[in-house]
Amino acid sequence: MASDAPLLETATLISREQVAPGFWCLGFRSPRIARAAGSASYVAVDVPGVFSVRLPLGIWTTRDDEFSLLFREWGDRTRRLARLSVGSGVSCIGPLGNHFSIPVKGSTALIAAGGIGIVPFWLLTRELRAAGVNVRAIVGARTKAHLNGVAQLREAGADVTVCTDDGSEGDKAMVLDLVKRVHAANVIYGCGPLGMLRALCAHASENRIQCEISMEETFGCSMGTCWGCVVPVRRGSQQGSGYPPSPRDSRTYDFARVCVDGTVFPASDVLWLEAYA
Amino acid sequence: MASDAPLLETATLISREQVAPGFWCLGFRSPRIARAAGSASYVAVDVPGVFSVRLPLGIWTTRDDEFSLLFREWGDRTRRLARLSVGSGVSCIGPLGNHFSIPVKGSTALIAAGGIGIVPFWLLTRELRAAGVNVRAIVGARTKAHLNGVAQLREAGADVTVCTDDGSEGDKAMVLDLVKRVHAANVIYGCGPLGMLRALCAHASENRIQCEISMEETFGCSMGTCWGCVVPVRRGSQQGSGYPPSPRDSRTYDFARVCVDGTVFPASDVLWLEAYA
Amino acid sequence: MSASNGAPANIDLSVDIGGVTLTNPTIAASGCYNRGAEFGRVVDISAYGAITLKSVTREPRLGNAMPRIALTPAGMLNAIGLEGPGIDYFVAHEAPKLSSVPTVVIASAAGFTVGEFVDVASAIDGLPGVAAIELDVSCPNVDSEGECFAVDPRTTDAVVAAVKRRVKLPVIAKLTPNVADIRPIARAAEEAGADAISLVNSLRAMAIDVERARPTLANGTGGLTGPAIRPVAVYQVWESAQTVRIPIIGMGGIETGRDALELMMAGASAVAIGTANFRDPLVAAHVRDAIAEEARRRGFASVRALTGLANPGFAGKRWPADRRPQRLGVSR
Amino acid sequence: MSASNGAPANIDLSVDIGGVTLTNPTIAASGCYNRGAEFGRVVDISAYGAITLKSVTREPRLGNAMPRIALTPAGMLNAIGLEGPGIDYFVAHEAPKLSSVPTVVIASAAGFTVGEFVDVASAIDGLPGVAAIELDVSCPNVDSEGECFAVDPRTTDAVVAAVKRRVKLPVIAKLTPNVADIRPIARAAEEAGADAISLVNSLRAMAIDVERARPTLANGTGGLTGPAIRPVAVYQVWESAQTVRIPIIGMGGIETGRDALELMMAGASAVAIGTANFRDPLVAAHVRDAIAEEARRRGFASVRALTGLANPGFAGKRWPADRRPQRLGVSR
Ligand SMILES: Cc1cc2nc3c(=O)[nH]c(=O)nc-3n(C[C@H](O)[C@H](O)[C@H](O)COP(=O)(O)OP(=O)(O)OC[C@H]3O[C@@H](n4cnc5c(N)ncnc54)[C@H](O)[C@@H]3O)c2cc1C
Ligand SMILES: Cc1cc2nc3c(=O)[nH]c(=O)nc-3n(C[C@H](O)[C@H](O)[C@H](O)COP(=O)(O)OP(=O)(O)OC[C@H]3O[C@@H](n4cnc5c(N)ncnc54)[C@H](O)[C@@H]3O)c2cc1C
Ligand SMILES: Cc1cc2nc3c(=O)[nH]c(=O)nc-3n(C[C@H](O)[C@H](O)[C@H](O)COP(=O)(O)O)c2cc1C
Ligand SMILES: Cc1cc2nc3c(=O)[nH]c(=O)nc-3n(C[C@H](O)[C@H](O)[C@H](O)COP(=O)(O)O)c2cc1C
Ligand code: FES
Ligand code: FES
Repeated sequence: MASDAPLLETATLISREQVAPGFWCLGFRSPRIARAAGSASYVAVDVPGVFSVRLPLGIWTTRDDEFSLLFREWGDRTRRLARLSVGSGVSCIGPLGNHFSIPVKGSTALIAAGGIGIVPFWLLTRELRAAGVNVRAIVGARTKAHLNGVAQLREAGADVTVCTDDGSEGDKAMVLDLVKRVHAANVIYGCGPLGMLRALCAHASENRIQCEISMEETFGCSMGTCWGCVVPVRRGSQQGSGYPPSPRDSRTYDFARVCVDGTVFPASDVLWLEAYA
Repeated sequence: MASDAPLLETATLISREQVAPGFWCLGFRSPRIARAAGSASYVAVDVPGVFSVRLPLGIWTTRDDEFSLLFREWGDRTRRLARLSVGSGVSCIGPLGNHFSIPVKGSTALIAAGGIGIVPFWLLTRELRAAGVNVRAIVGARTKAHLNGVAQLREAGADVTVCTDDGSEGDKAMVLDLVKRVHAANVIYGCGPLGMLRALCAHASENRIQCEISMEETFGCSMGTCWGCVVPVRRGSQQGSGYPPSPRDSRTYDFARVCVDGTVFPASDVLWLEAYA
Repeated sequence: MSASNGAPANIDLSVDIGGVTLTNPTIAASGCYNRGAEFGRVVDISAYGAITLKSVTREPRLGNAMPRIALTPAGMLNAIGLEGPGIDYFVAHEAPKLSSVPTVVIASAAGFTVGEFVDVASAIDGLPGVAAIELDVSCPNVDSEGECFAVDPRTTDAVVAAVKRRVKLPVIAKLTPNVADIRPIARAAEEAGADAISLVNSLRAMAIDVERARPTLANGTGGLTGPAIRPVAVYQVWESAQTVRIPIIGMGGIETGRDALELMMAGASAVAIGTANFRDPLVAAHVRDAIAEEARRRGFASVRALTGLANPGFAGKRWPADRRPQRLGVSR
Repeated sequence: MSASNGAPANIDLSVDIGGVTLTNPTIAASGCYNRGAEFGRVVDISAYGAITLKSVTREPRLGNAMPRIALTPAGMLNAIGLEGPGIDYFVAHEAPKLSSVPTVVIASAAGFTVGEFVDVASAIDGLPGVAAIELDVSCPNVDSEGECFAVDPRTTDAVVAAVKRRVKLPVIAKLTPNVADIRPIARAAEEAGADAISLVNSLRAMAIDVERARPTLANGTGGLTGPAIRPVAVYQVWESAQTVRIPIIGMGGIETGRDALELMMAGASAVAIGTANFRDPLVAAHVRDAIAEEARRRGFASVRALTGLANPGFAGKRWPADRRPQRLGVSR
């Protein structure tokens, strides 16, 4: 799950498409970042304009010197990013974060993606297919408009099943319902809302299936310096801080930084504390 | 110098031209404001994006349902405004401010414009010409690139002489030097840097020529409520606050709000205090 | 599902501030709206539940030299210096126009001594069209080396108690955020008999004009307002709401309905809007409608149920408005 | 006219902070840069004249639950909660790596009692590669009802004086902006023997997640930083610079060279940059070059001439660095 040093590069916006109301796909020319990206890689984008900390966004697709971002218009930074005109230069740091691990040839991998959580899986599917791994994917969303990127995932070689909470596209089901029906998977990869990830981890642990999830938190620095993006992990796990236990808080877990220790964590290392409630 | 109630209107950006490095001319469709504008009218523009107070900009030209703004890229708000894409809607309040007064038919008016201070004079020239007044104009700037709008002023009917501080265009002279050479003027109108306005007012007063200047200050509300944009005027002058004298500060002058009491003031009412130094 | 004014129907928008009923919880902040006549040229100012007048001093004041305004990231600095005509002129020339204001009017009194506050507040008390008096205790206190009244519980108490003894109208104490701990100040205002508190006033701040190597404002220092300070306002309303039972008017950086809801959920019963008027003259209507919509979304009959919703220590819910505490006596 | 690093040639960029010479006046702020290894992956961190380490406590600390970060207009909130390994682990595992940092290293000590400060500072004193110790006196003081040390001159004095008695390295007292008046606090730090002060730490603030009706940060309140607070930082540096003669490290919302010059002209001898690194990892180089360029534009041989340039009451100019005052004795 290691990764090389990230790069600071000015990416040029070369395409800009509103793929659904509130959802955007932006293409950038950024040769060094595009060529270094792997599964679950993300970029930290400096959105031009009044100050804000860099915006972390997963790398969706890459081709030669280009990468694309697929994102929802959440708030200030994504709104401003979506309104840049083609030709603008945008400072990016990337690729950041670790990668999903790739199983042996001939295995079957199951991808579980909730909504915009599909982003890390285009690159993963390509890597898995290149390694001779079969890829099944369950992609779910609240409603049809929130379901984006399915065609590209299929093109990359995944066998995709779709579901929505309201049945407006595919099965009317939750991602986990469909995941439970797949019995052949040797490894599960998850990304999406916390509730989904939590249930997925529980499922994987009950059924003793290897599982890795890509996590999210509000980032400050995106570089590992501010300790703002931590998640609790099993004490002693490889990605945790490894600091000695504190006499004050009778620590039962470590914190790991999503930005540089992750974003990918083995499901068995992630703790689901009250804080997530 | 009165004016009607201003309007709140969403103006559509229809053209966008960089007329010189750091200088922009933006065209807007905004029927109600465009048709109500008069000399020295300005609009208060809500620049989209992160919060800032409205940006006051003089109305440069109007035609039917359209008006244009001519501005320098000063800082945050003008930079953001200049980067909007054509088709954007921008909330404007206007026309704001009072107007220059128009002399009797057959008089000769002299316009003295420093740099971007040319803005109020296109509409004024049209009004003067329509009233049968001869219009001479001296337009000066630091250097050639800062000299914008001269052609349009000529088209509107002004007899324009140009000068620059460095001689890169027209005479190498200050606006006031050329103003002093014009003896035929019945009235002088000024807009530009404070130093120039101050000297102009002194000249007009010495030579007992009627003179009006359009002033500038940092605006807060642009509507007359915050008292942030005041300039000192002769006590008792029509545009001053008219408040009773204060025992504490032994007031020798009144304050007037540039945004609603002005922006146009008779030169004889404006006081040039230390604060301007 | 919408009333003609854009707010959802069937939601009770009214709030009570110290016995004064506002049709909705939005208030124009002092110094930013006058009596509404200027903004009334472009919008319907009756969208506001109330407007607060610019603070009036006893003597006329010329105010500060210019520049009085500087722009800062997501905010602005001002140093107006309480320019104004003084209370006599106000009573004679401006007060008579207040009856025609189409919403509740709160007057604001400022002073540099306790006596000045009392004189101004007494002169305001009983003027037709004025529903309450806000005391801008964030002014410097000339009796105490120019320190601001509202940085000290004792001087806050002194002003509020002295005014309360003299006036019949409800009194709102407007507090400053420039303190290490707002709680003792809020408590002092409550115990001195304030019918409500409002906060925050502007943050002490300044900007330097680097080109000229001198302060941008002629006055040197000024007050920071606008969205930049909203997190400070939320914090201080939150702390105050755990401390006092009287209603809180929350303000500081409100630009949208979401922002106003932050302050209400932190513990404010009403919200005041200042600087945001300088961007969006329709802000009151937008904020009012968003507050009503949030109440509807949560199934509340009244927007009052939003007050303190995010604040588990909110004191107001344990203290009905009709059982306001007696003055407990602060050392003066 | 430019040296290879982008700064104008022939300008002396060095500054002296309590006897420590920095090659230029930019410092990475505590808690935002660690020992530079992370940002060192993308930029050359030797652009900084110094870096300040994350504050170390005596005991290991898990820190706060998440979310620990929230975004605000032109700024951000954080509530990390001083997560860290404690001083023993720091000395054993992290300190040995400091000698390889390609710039001056300032360590930062935090504590909840005077004794903790002394223990941490003593353990740091003499570590190879550490040039000075910053005391994060903005922590809550558990001996005094959790009030922050730096809101009271007496507790500020207590910490600084106790540490000064025990350590040989220069001591920098880092002050909080959450006070009504910074001057007595700055004076107390100077009189207690601090070799420099740094300010401002973050502003107490909070945000509410309106959707969920609860504070956005798990910790409830947090610290506001970034450009939004710059006008507050400029003001407090300005006031402090009129009060103390020891050097001031100014910080709070510096994003550009112009911003840094605001703080220097207000009275800072050096500037620290925190949150802006989270946008622009090259910020130190940009700020350094802009400071040098401003000195050149004004015909100064040294950037030191910019300090206090806009501040007519600047005390530092009457007090040469080699004639630092003796402790005058504050009532404790
Ligand atoms: C490593 C990483 C990779 C990411 N990749 C992507 C991606 O590829 N595509 C994408 O669309 N997003 C992605 N995100 C999420 C994105 O960075 C955040 O949503 C970010 O907060 C958006 O910034 P903003 O300024 O637009 O909105 P903000 O102002 O930060 O948020 C606006 C509002 O939306 C809410 N909100 C923000 N993010 C979320 C969320 N994730 N879930 C629920 N509510 C939320 C906030 O609470 C707030 O109320 C990623 C995040 C991380 C950490
Ligand atoms: C009624 C009125 C009409 C105006 N009309 C025009 C117009 O038609 N065209 C135009 O270009 N400008 C005009 N201005 C000036 C313009 O509104 C200001 O320059 C404004 O400050 C620019 O905003 P900003 O946010 O881009 O820059 P700011 O962030 O406000 O300023 C950036 C920097 O430039 C400096 N600066 C700003 N304005 C000036 C100035 N006028 N002179 C010298 N230094 C300055 C500031 O000190 C600051 O350092 C007008 C101003 C008023 C009050
Ligand atoms: C230009 C201006 C003038 C102000 N004048 C006063 C005043 O006279 N009295 C007062 O109590 N508050 C005054 N204030 C403070 C506001 O009422 C309000 O408390 C502050 O601006 C914070 O709210 P905001 O961020 O919504 O503007 C003034 C604010 C501004 C911007
Ligand atoms: C994420 C984060 C963590 C911080 N941690 C510390 C700390 O441990 N000790 C300290 O003295 N200051 C800490 N600070 C405060 C900064 O050092 C600095 O004083 C403050 O952020 C203001 O500067 P800025 O606006 O440039 O960020 C922290 C700031 C941030 C943003
Ligand atoms: S975002 Fe700063 S450590 Fe992860
Ligand atoms: S800008 Fe507010 S009164 Fe003129």
